Amino acid sequence: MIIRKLSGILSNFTNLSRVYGVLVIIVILAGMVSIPSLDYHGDRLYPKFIDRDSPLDPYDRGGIPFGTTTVAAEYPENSPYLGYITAYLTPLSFALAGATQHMGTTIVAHPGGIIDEILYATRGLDTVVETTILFVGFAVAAYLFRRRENE
Amino acid sequence: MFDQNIEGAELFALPFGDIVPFFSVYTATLAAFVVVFILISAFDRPERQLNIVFGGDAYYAKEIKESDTRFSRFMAIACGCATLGAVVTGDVFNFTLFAVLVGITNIAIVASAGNRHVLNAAFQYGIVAMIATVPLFGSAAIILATTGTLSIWTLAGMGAVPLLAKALLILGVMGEGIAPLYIGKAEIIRAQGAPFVLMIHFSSLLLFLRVTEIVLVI
Amino acid sequence: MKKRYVQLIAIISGILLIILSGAGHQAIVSLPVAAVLSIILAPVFLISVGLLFSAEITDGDIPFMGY
Amino acid sequence: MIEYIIAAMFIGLLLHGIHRKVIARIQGRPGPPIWQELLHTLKFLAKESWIPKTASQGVYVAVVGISIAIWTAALMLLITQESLLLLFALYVLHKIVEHGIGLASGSPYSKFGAIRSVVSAASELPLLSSVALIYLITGSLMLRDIETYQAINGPLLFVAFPAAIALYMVILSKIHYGPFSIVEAKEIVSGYWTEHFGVWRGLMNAAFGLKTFVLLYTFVMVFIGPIGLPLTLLGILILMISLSFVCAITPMLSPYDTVTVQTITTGLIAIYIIYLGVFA
Repeated sequence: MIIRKLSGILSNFTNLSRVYGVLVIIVILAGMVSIPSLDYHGDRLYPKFIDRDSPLDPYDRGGIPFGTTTVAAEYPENSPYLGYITAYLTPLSFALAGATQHMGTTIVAHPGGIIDEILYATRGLDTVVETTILFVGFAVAAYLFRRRENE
Repeated sequence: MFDQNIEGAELFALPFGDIVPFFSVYTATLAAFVVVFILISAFDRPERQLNIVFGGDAYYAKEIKESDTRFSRFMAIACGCATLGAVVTGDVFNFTLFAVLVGITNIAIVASAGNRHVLNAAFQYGIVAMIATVPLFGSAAIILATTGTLSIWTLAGMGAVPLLAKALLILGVMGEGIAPLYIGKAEIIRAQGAPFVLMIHFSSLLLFLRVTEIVLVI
Repeated sequence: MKKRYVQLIAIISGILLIILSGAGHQAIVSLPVAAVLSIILAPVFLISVGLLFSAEITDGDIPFMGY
Repeated sequence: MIEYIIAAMFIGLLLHGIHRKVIARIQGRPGPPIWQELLHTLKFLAKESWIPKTASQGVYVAVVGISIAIWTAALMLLITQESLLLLFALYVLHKIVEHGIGLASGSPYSKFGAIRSVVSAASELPLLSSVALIYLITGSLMLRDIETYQAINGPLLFVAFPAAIALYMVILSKIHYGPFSIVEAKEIVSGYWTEHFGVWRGLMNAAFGLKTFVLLYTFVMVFIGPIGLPLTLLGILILMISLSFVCAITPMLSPYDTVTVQTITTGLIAIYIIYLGVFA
């Protein structure tokens, strides 16, 4: 009987990832068909204006440090200080930006750089959760490693 | 702003930048349950599993090492907090992130189990949880591309989200442990430490409840 | 827990439940509020009443830790 | 409020008794009197109770309270006419209770029950598809809106027949001696609540009586409509007897067959929903 056969497959947990994989494939194949009917709404995504000549190339926001910088947000009324430090560079970064054309490629490595990205997109909590996921991953790995050592 | 005739009236919303956590009657109920279960896993001591020696009438109680309990307890609380986040968040991408966090902490809770069978099941479940990130984030990406926003508040009642994104979202949460893939979870649950192991099942059920609400609302 | 405490909890939660019920019907307290409060109080009341029932056998600590 | 809770528990336990009686009569046995479950509950309340030493005390006690709270909340939901989705959530949370009860004591017997309860988690899926279909048809999940809809358009039973079947299956999987009730199966002693005795057992019995009443009441309310309390109670009784018939004449499925049958049902209804949503 087909029910018996199906439950035979479902009851073995080594088939688990295979069953799930098949489900994902079915949905994605069925979804492929519907892709032409989806239309792209780029107008409401967070916009970026890239100035190719700036030393901060992909990351140049323009604007005044601790002043106004135009930053798009879903709910601007929730973030009155939006863009407040978006244009801020640490003194070191500022010096580097004056000296080289390639500051933009390293900016995330500087204090202010990564925070700048977070604040620019105004999605602070997301970044916190992402970091937490990494942290938990490390914690599990460390625990497993030390557990092996103890045995 | 948020008054859908699906989950009851909105009670409270926290204006937190672009991510607006909100409580409707529905999510507030779920959040209350999460808090209760976090408290249980934080303060309760684990049970002592009894094993029966087959072929005789002897039985013995397993002892749990204090160090193992500590890690499991920490991960159970983390799992509870992740669940709380997933339940109250008002943003699809944020929800998917919390779902992934729940998946990882679920495996971590049983990482201290000494039973090979349990660890095997946890491994299989881990693989599924890993694959599940593809449909989860894929769905968030499709929602952002087709509607230009991720906020459930804005999306609520618009009906602008394509079916594909909804299907992928459900599938992604299914990968974090929903039927008919429960077999992996059923084996995991043989591990000991009732308050912590309970959290594994609890978190994935709550994720499922929350994703149902999201799919119906957006 | 001593028997007196259980008795006290049972009586207090019971009285509160009855007051809530009355207030809910008289529309002094709105229906949802009364409902939420009685959801919280009902298990407390029922468990303490149940323990009192069984306390006939074991006076002293109820429930005591067994085997 | 408290009067509703007590009355609902009473009726629920009476329904359990009727259930046992009907099954016994179909199988040609005299069966217990219909107030047997009530007596059971009272008997358990008057028994000596304690917490086993190996148990995880917090979980052991908390699940009893939570099970009462969950089904009280479900009853309050029906009284305040709130969302059907919330009822679905409470039903799903009941799974945690089953699970916690099984795990708390550390006994291998109740653990078997708990593991089966995890395996049978697929029993929530038909309810989900049922809720989704109702939403698609009525455009609202608030019980008051559903009642208004039915007052205008007649009972949902005919319009949303697959949803009714799904909910019927859900109730069937929660009722004792049914084809899907693998969790309470007797070959694993008393299933997940083997280790809960005395007061705990009595209170859980009462909570489960409440559960039966709420589920049946929801079925009548959602699919037949507002017909007044006496007729609703009659509807519940008829529904209970029909369930007992099904339980009496069907064998119990093996755990994984249960999962497969429930998943297939959900899949079929999901296809029907997609068909309704996309093409109709």
